[in-house]
Amino acid sequence: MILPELVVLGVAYGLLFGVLALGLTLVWGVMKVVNIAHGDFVTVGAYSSYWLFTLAGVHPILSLLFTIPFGFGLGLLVYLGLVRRVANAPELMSLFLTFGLSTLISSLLLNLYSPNQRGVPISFPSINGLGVVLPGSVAIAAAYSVVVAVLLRLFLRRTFWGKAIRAVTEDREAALLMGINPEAVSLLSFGIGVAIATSVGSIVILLQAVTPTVGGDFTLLSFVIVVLGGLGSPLGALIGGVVIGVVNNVASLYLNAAVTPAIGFIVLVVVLIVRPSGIAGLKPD
Amino acid sequence: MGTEGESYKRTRRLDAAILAFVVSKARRALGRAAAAGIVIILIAVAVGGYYYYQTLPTAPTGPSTIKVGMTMPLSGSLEADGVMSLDGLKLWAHNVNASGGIYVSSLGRKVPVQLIYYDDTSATSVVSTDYQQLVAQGVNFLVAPYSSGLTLAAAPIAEANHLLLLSHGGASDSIWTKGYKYVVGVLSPGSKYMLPVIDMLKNLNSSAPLKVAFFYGNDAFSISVVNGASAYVNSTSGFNIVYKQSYDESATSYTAQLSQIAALNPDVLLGGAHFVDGETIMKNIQSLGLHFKMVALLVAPDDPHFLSDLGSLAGYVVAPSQWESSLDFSSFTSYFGNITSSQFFTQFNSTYKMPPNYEAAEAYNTGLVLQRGIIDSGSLNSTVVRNQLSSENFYTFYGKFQLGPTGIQAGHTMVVMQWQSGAKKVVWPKPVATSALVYPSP
Amino acid sequence: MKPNPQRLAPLALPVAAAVLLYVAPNYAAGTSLPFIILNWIVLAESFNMFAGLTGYVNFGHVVFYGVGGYIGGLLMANSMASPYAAVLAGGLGSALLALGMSLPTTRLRGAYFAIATLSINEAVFVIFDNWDAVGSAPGFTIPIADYLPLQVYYVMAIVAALCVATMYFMTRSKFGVAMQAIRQQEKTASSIGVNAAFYKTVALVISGFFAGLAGALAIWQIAFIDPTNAFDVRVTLNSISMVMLGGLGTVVGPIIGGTLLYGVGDYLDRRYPFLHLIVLGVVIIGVVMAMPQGIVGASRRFFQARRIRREESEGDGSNSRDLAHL
Amino acid sequence: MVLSDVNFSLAEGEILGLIGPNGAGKTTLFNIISGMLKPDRGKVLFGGRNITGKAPHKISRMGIARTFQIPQPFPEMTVLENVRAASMFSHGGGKGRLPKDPAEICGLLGLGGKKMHEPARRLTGGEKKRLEVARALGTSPGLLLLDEFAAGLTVAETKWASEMIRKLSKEFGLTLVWTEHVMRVLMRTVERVVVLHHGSVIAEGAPEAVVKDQGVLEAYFGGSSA
Repeated sequence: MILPELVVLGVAYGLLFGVLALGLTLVWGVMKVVNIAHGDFVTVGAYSSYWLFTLAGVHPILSLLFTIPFGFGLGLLVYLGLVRRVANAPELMSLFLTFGLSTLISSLLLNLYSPNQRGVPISFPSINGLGVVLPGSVAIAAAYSVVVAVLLRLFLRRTFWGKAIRAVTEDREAALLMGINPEAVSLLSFGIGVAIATSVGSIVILLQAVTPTVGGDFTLLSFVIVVLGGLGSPLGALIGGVVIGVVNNVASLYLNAAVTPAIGFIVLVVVLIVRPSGIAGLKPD
Repeated sequence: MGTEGESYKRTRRLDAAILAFVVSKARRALGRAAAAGIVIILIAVAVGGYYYYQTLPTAPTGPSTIKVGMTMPLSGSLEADGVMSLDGLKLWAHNVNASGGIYVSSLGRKVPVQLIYYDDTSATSVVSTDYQQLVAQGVNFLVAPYSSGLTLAAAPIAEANHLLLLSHGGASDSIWTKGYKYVVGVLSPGSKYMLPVIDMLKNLNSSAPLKVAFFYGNDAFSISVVNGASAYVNSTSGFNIVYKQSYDESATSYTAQLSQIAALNPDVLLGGAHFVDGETIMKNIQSLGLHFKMVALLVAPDDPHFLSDLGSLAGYVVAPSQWESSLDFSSFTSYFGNITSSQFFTQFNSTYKMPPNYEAAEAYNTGLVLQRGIIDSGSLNSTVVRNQLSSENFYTFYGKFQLGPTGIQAGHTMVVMQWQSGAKKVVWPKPVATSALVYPSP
Repeated sequence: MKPNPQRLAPLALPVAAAVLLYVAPNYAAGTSLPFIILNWIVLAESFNMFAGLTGYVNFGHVVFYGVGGYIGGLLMANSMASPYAAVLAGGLGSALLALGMSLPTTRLRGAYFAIATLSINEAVFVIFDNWDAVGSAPGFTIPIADYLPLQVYYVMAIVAALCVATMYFMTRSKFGVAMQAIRQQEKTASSIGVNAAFYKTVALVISGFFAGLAGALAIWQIAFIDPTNAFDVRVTLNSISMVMLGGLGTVVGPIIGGTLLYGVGDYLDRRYPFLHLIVLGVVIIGVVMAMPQGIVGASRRFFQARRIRREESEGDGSNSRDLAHL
Repeated sequence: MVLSDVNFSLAEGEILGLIGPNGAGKTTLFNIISGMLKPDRGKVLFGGRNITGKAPHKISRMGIARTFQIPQPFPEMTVLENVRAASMFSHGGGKGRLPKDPAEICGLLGLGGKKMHEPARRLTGGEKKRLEVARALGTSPGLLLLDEFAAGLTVAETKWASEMIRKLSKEFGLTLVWTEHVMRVLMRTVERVVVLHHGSVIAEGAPEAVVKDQGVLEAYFGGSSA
């Protein structure tokens, strides 16, 4: 039974990249910053977990306890030092800045850690059920994604700052009138965005090896997912991730594996033509 | 609402007004553009002047160094390979210069080697620009960048300027089908990579035909490897190709395709492309709980990191290899170079704090080939050295060197290695094997 | 007479021509460095024609470069046309592609447009990567007989001059006013009779034409093409950086940005082959922090502020409001 | 916003007041007339021609100009450039009695002199409102749609606005439709009023008659319909 297996795999991978895209869409929604360096923060997280494992024997899942606060702190610093200057500036400006940041991060990693690929020799038993085999590491990735998504939803719905983030996403000026400090909201959401990226890095190192330049692929993937789901919509990002994951996996049944990556992009272009604001764009979550 | 005539006149008047507006704007803007133009010209002159002084002849009598020019992908998608190759060449230059340089008989003295290298960022447009500049800087010889695509971008410049271009990391056979005379291959071409693996399988003498699945990267190198291999498989009996597809190397997982392949129940999985994809394939195979009697991948298993990244997952994976540190050719006649495989391994490891892979050995060997050509021809002229190389036939620590008519490497042969209990073992061909093949893998 | 750089205006064109025609090919280490700088100027200027004027980020700019390169390259490789005709065909092919691309995409706003064009880039890459008739992933080469660096350089210089001139007339005409209006307030623009979709399409087509010429010329020079290089997203990102460094929407911005970014990058690569990208990253971040308007914008502000200060000191206090703003 | 059963006509040179509480559909109606929204049903006729669903730029060229409730000038252009841009693209279907010179139009709206060369983004709220009108006039329209022109203006400015509107109609023969949420100024200026509520016309007639209409009062001050 290949088809159900591919669908399950697609959903699992899609959830992880959906969560990654969640971090991007949060930043995008709040401050309209197009963060090209988003994927490079994944690389930073993956390298952190790699070194924690190699030098101190810390299991990558345990290293989440480090990469999450580390990413959050890094995000705050990057926001205060750099991104603050381009928040709400024209898109090209933030694009330019974060491209510079991306170049800086990947070339720093390259010079610090050499261009060699890094991976951790950890494996998990796979899960069998209903005739479907799900690799253990992929199951962990999916479980982690669900936890993050649920926590984030609770945060956005239940807490003051979460509500503030939603308010700023929907209408910055109205939020200002309501006494919300958009600057603080931007700071917070950038911190969360980067923390999500670095923590996804800790999971990614379980699935594959990384190199200093692998971040670009993650950025591209998150972009597509975010737009597919609709800008600034967390639920849309998850849906978009799952759609891309399933489409890519199922398409590989019928098409040459080298062609399948294009399917996601073609789906996106078609969706945009039919519905210019994405799948979930019309009902901001 | 206005007649046609009126509106026409109005349009005319408006157009005149626009024209006047445009002209007045243009005059002012021209002034501004001129000021900016002058700034640009100053920059251009400064850049021009800089290069003019760079290209001024430095010494009037004979070259003080042998200039070997190259670019390497030190950033971008091929950076890992580029750095490895550059390190190999740097080690060669270091060793040559430690002994005073290369003896050039036409000059009657030893001349030290100077490597001139730039980062081509894995982009052909930069390769093209940089090689032209290397030519303008008066290099004596050129070394190609890593990878077939980048080598193909450097080739026309070498050809047009009659400079020797030594290819150490461009394996695609297509490099030697274009009629370039100055492009010389040091490594075995792609079409020959998998042939010893297939010979080895044939030697197993299995009763039923072996079912083979090809799953490989969609790039010039991997395609030429698999095309060469599948043609060879088709020309011999005892094999049955059940699957043949290429994949996108930037994919984050191959679980979908691997599940499909496993459903076809092949004995042997052949393919791969580079580092990260090769490791991902192994991780996916393990996590899906799949088992093949043999997995043979390109490039990735040969890298020492393969073991540290994958641990026990690396077990019994097979790879074709250009070179292994256990190979010893020092007893072969016409052996060249003051270094053996194990010496190279030790020296590289202590210099760069990491073990060399075959890319580093290829690059070091490229230096040796150039050295041999210069010594035997006694000249620093690229054309003379190129002609000399066509008649050479010798061994180095890397293996045999002998050129085919187009400049393709015909003497060197691949070996097959297998990870056994955390160590790389050469398992084929039998005369150089350090261990027997474990098949089927447990 | 006060020294006034504007009085030197009539000299600028002949001097620039002399630099391009004589000085560069003879002294700047062959033709390759000036060639590639001109190539980047055309890529950046053509990006600027659309993005700088309309405010829409075409994230798939490299598609025009790559498709132009493929069309030109295929014609040259199969000796179906003279290289000059092949280059022109590359430009026209990309212009046609731009026309096709504009139909679905000009309806999209802001980031949606950017990502849709990025997706088109990826899709086109995969198509060429698997299309055997055009060489698929390994690409193809152009016969050595067509390898004529000096000719390519001169054609490149002419194309660059045409491209800058086109941008000049695009900004200094009714067309430029329409583009400004669309960029600043698209809804208002249509309310005063500006056909936004038409102008955006025309701008994209012209942008595609020049980027296609640049691609075909690059392939003529490199003599080899494969999908990885032809549709490299870094080409788009570099074009954006050059435009932003020089000044978005300005005519001379891409000239300055292209020359500086590639020139300085090349110099750094020569000196520090392992560190040049770190420096590039720092430079980009520094530019955004210090000169968000780019070099042209920053110098404009500088001169404006100086002029106002001079007028102030001459007793004309009427501009005090402007000064307060600056 | 939903509009239904909105039916009224305009005479040349007339000033029509379009009133109604917030959300009555005034701006939606303007968006439909100016082509920014396409109606599901119904027709917009202009000078006997059906202009329903035409693109905004085409409608502008036929001689219908509009202002926006929240001023949306081209922020980086000067006042004069804003008006000049308008005069470049629409050759207007108007009577031709309006001044053609952009500078003169600026003067007419009290944006002459030094003000003319100031970037639009630096104008005050009231000045931006006037620029809206100036830009609309730049297209030489026959019909001008004024969206909440007086909202947010000072008392003196409001008075000036009222005179301005009358002048546009009497002196230049412009036809005007003016919406306003606050009725007072409008009632003093216009000749005829249409009252919109929940997307329908609930009253139509001379200002004096309409103010006394029970339905209108209920719509504004709440009542049985609320």
